[in-house]
Amino acid sequence: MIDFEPTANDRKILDQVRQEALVVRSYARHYDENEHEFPPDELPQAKDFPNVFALFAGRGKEDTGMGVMSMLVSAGQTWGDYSVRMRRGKGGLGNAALRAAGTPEQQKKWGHLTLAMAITEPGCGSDPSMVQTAAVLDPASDEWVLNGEKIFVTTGCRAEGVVVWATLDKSAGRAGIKSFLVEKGTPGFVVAHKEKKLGIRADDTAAYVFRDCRIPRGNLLGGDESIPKQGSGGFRGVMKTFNMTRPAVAAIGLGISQAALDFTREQLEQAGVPLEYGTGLHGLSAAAQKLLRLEGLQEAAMLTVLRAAWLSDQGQPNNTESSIAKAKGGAAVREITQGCIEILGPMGISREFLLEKWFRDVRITDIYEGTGQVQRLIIGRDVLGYSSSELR
Amino acid sequence: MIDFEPTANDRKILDQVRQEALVVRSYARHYDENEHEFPPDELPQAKDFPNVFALFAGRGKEDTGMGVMSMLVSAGQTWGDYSVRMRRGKGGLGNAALRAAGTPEQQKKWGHLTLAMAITEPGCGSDPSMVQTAAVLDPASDEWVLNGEKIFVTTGCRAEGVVVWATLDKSAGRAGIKSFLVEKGTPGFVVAHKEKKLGIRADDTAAYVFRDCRIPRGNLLGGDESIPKQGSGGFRGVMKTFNMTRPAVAAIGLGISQAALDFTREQLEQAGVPLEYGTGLHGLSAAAQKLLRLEGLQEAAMLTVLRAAWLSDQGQPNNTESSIAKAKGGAAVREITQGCIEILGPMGISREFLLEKWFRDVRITDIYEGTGQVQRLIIGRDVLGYSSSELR
Amino acid sequence: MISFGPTEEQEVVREAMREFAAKAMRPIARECDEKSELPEEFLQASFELGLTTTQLPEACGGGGEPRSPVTNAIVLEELAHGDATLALAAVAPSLFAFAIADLGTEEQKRSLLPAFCGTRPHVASLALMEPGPGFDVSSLRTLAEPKGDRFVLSGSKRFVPLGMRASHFLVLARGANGDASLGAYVVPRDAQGLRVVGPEKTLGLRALGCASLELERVEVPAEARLGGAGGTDVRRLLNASRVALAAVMTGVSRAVLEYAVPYAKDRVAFGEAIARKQAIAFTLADMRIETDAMRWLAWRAAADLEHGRDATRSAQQARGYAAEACMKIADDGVQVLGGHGYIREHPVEMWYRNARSLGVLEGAATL
Amino acid sequence: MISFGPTEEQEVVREAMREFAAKAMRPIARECDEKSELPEEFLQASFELGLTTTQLPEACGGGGEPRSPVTNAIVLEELAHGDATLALAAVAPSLFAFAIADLGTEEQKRSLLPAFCGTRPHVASLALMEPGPGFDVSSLRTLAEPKGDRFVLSGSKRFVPLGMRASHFLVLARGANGDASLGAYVVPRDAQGLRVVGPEKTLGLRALGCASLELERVEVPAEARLGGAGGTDVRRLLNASRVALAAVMTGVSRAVLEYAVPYAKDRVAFGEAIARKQAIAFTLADMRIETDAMRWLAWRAAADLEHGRDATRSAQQARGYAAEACMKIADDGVQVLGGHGYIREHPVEMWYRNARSLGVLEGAATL
Repeated sequence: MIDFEPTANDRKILDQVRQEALVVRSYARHYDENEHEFPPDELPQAKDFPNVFALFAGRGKEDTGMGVMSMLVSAGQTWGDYSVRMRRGKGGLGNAALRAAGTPEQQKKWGHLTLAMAITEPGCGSDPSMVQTAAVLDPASDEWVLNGEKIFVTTGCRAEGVVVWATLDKSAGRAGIKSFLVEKGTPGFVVAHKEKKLGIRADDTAAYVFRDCRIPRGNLLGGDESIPKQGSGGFRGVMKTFNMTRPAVAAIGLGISQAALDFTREQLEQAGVPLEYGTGLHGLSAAAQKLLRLEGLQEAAMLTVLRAAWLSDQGQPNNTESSIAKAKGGAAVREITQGCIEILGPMGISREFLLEKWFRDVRITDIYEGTGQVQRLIIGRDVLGYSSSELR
Repeated sequence: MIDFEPTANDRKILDQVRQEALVVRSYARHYDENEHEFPPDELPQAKDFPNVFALFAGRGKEDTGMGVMSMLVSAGQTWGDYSVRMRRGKGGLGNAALRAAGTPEQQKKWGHLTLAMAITEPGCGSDPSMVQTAAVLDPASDEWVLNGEKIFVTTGCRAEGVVVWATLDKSAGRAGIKSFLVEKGTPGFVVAHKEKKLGIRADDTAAYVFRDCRIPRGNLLGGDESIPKQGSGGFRGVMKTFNMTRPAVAAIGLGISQAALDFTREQLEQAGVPLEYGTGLHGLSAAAQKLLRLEGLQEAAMLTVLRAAWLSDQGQPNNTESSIAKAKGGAAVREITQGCIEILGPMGISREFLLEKWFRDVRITDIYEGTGQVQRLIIGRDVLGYSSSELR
Repeated sequence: MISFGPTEEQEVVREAMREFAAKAMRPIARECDEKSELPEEFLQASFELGLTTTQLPEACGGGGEPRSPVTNAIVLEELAHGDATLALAAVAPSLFAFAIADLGTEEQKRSLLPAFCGTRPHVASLALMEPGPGFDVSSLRTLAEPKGDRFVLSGSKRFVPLGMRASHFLVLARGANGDASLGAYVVPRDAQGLRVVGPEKTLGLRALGCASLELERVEVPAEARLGGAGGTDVRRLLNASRVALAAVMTGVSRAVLEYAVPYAKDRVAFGEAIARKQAIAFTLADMRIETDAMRWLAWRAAADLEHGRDATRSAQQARGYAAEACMKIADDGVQVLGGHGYIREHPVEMWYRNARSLGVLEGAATL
Repeated sequence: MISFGPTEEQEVVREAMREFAAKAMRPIARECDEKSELPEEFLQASFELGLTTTQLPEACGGGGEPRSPVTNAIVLEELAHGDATLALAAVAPSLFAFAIADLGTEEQKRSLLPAFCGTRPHVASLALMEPGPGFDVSSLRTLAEPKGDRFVLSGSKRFVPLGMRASHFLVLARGANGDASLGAYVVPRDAQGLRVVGPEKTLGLRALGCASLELERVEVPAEARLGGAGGTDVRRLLNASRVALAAVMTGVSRAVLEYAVPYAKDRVAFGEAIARKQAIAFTLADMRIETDAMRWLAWRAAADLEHGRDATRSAQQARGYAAEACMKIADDGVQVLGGHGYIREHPVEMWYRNARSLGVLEGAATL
């Protein structure tokens, strides 16, 4: 049955997440202003808080699905801060890739490590099929030899290993792309530097260099070394990962824009500006009308995220819906945070408050995991029934 | 010196135009509701009004240039109505083409006729280089034989003749396109019907059919029958026309959107809504802020129009600026008329008032003479230094 | 529990409505618009869908099915996909009937509802809007003064859907002398002092047969007030109407998208289908994105109504968002079709007028 | 007469400023931002451009050239094309000095202007903004109570440009007890009861060295009021400042466009330069369209100032339009660069912060 109210069990979890977020916030500015530092894996207050994931025990069929819940939890956490967590969950994007594309043995062997995912290269932006990093098999030693550069590797500094996209045969295009697992410390694997960014400064985003980096033959995820003649078999395998991450990335951004909206509403209410729903718009001030409009935009974007997650909870395909969530979320959070600063005026740009930080942090949403443009290509192809060669 | 104030001489003309516009308005609704009728070439009140063009005598170098003035006059006229005029000026788009591309003899021979211009075809939209209408020379009779269809021919019903774009050689693309003059009544030249439209219903927009329509060899404008090997010589000739018409089309639309703004402001003022400039925005109602914003948008768009016209007054190239004016104007008038209806609410959609008509009439602005998309191609090529093959 | 899953029954209804819209609405929509006329046969056919009757109490001759605002939202999207004007005509009576059923006194139900449960369509309508700039619910000028055991209604109403055929009007009015509370009053068409004028000429929704009402000291008994002399919270009524409008605008938006897609794939310019140009393809992608978003917002507000939660916020968000998005989609639809978007041979021209009209019904949905 | 033609002199000035911006501003902008520091050498160098001095009266040691707001708008676009923060730093003193020169009493000119005409940069600044949500000029809370032949100023000011170095502040305040009229008051830095706090930490414009002022019953003589005890119309002052901001935002927008173009032509994705994709190319085309529109609006308002016409409407339109367009252009600039728009190796991320900051200086320019 169609409904959008969390159950009591859902709320228990979300309330807990909110409690942690309120604590986390008190650390947000420090790690923004001191970007060379990394937030701790666990905050001192952690002892006073049960682990959120414990609360997931004892949920029933009448409770909201795990996919949808994970979106609400992600948004709830970034409502506190993008980077700081009460407890840093193990695992990064690479772990998702390992689960999606790795063999059971590989999952067993590396599942316990925090794995980053290295896709983007200086030359290829958000077009994964342009990967230049090459993997060449050395039959003598039965090793892969990797050479290439990767940028914008999330949690790249602290990860214990990385899933790297590399090509076995550039001429084969997407079909030649495979993902390989490289552990930190492997000779020839250099973590170049932590990027200096507009926002999410406490986050680690690394650049990697692979120079004749040798890894065992068994480190090719999935183990399939063949290059499918047509289509992009291996590529599809690694692309799977994105179906889960696109809505998550949107949810992460929407947690931040929600924080901006709540702060703005609170400030206007304290200033005695009427912000009622239900009365006609002509009774409202320009600032109030703008805030209500942005609150609606926030809801709209969040619903597209929940829809994509709900489909995956149902085991239904959600490739287009994942791109809808990512495209809508990426655009909405820009408009919302820009608009909140507009509404509050000069105080909105002061670093006395977190609003200006949220404005910076959230801007990554429409860029990583595929820009809004890339998402629109995917949606457009679906709407038009076009192949990727027909709409580029 | 940079300034934007009309001189006393300028004002004399613009005031006169405004006086006529006020009269013209009283006819606007009638010809909208009775689209089969054509407004008269001269209104009964015309006798009380001197001919505007008489006022152009005795202007000096210190007065605003003719190009800029003609934009202000066009906007001033459509502030009254898109189609109805105190006196219908002779001449249509085709006359501009004749002046731009015709030989002196041709100008002498046909200059006195009202000439429409037939470019668009059912299959080619706003891409003139796709013209399918063919012109074949019959050496026996020394005549051109035309075959093809044209749509959206402005003033197509009442024109006494038409300048038709046709190709001598489809394989030659743009280079093969020439313009021909065909007089009404020529056998094989059929005026199919007057289109039924969203707006500008009093306007005549015809569809033409040419079936083995024979015209004298001398009716090729400019007389040059050769097909330039490369580039698009003949095509450029006919394209010239557009540099003058794009800003004019934008001005025509902006006259209508100005009418919508003035009506909306007047209504809000009568209702006692404060609409002051200079006070901060937080003092304003949502409706007031929206109106002020749209008034700014109107000024911005009109300035891009005047800029394009001013350049042509200076004899400077204005191809990009003409597209800027057309693109900006076309988008602005949509937003402004849609917004005015929003501000006034339900009364905005009542046919008791002209606002809903302005909303319909003005929508043509971003479509004819090249859609906003086509204009952005032109601007984009200029900004990027790309050829038409590099950016398509 | 958060779920986007319609019930099987809702799926069935959706299919049926989709078929009705395609067969009985889309084909006649243009002619209805050009003639500003609503064919009797259509009213009869849409009546036979049972949109109103099935959800009215058995005691009054109805089907006694539970009211489901979510199902109604699904229905309205499909009907509006056929044609927004005809969709509003089909449900206008239910706005009145459901208001009586949900908020009316037993006496009001007994006296007014059976008429909707006959074999022929019965029309009664909601009279909310008023003349003048910037109308919205916060600025109602129609007054209801108590006078002994009666109310005296004075004011003007506009854009009353199907008003030319309605037997009764549910007139929204403010209390007089200082009492700003909103009330709804049942006024029979033949009431003393009521003038029904029209049909009103409008930009879009031309076949809706909207009427203006002029109320000159129209006296009605205290029992004519919805919920009885004491009144009731009419916001529920307004919220239901807002959700309905949001669902209608979702249907219009989907119609534009589904019409523009094949057009853009057929239409060749500069050597290839215009759909292969990013400027066009991305516009179509955005139509899909926004149509999804509109639908979920409408469903969420409908779910609030269905579970008796306050829908004031969610209903306003649904309508406000839909109005802005639907206007943009219709506008972009015209642009994608270019010249063909401007002529009446294609429905997009009509949808452009309807979208702008829908967005200001009941007052600006967004500013 | 309507003309877009700069004078030859204006063309010469534009060229000089363009060169200064490219040589002395763009190269140091990033470091100034990272360190939140304004180098002395830059203040000296920009002072030597004579932006302030040349247009001050000869009697006070100035160049005596006629004030030309249009020329100043042209200058500011070019300087901001180099860097917005440094451009504002370069002209902040002139906002103060020109206010005195245009609206001040003879005595005020004699006592305050010579300092600007020396050989070293002299800094004095305008104190307009205040803490709290939704600040704008309609809501000034700083009060000026008359007390005998003096005024007593109380309140807080924020974001006073170059405030940490200023010798004097021109403080805007409302009259006390019911007199809502705005006045501007010259307050020396060492005034009793004035606390200068800072530099303020901000999103963008980090090197501007903005200060907060806390005024606790600061007493100034009646003659300290701009225009004398009777005051003057400070709107001219605000209008001039709005035009300046519009010109600065035009420069920032042009900088984004001119940076994004070569990037998009070099950057290859999906087999070709991203600039060849309509989505990117049309975005760049829109940047060009809007940058033009912003400039003409700024010029038009400047022309109103120059000819002594009321610029209240044109100045607000120029600033409001520029704020919205500049924000969008900077936002699109980040998007065109993608990941590179988010890292500090490219100036676009700084321009994004500066654009958002510029748009709310003096209060929201658009809502």
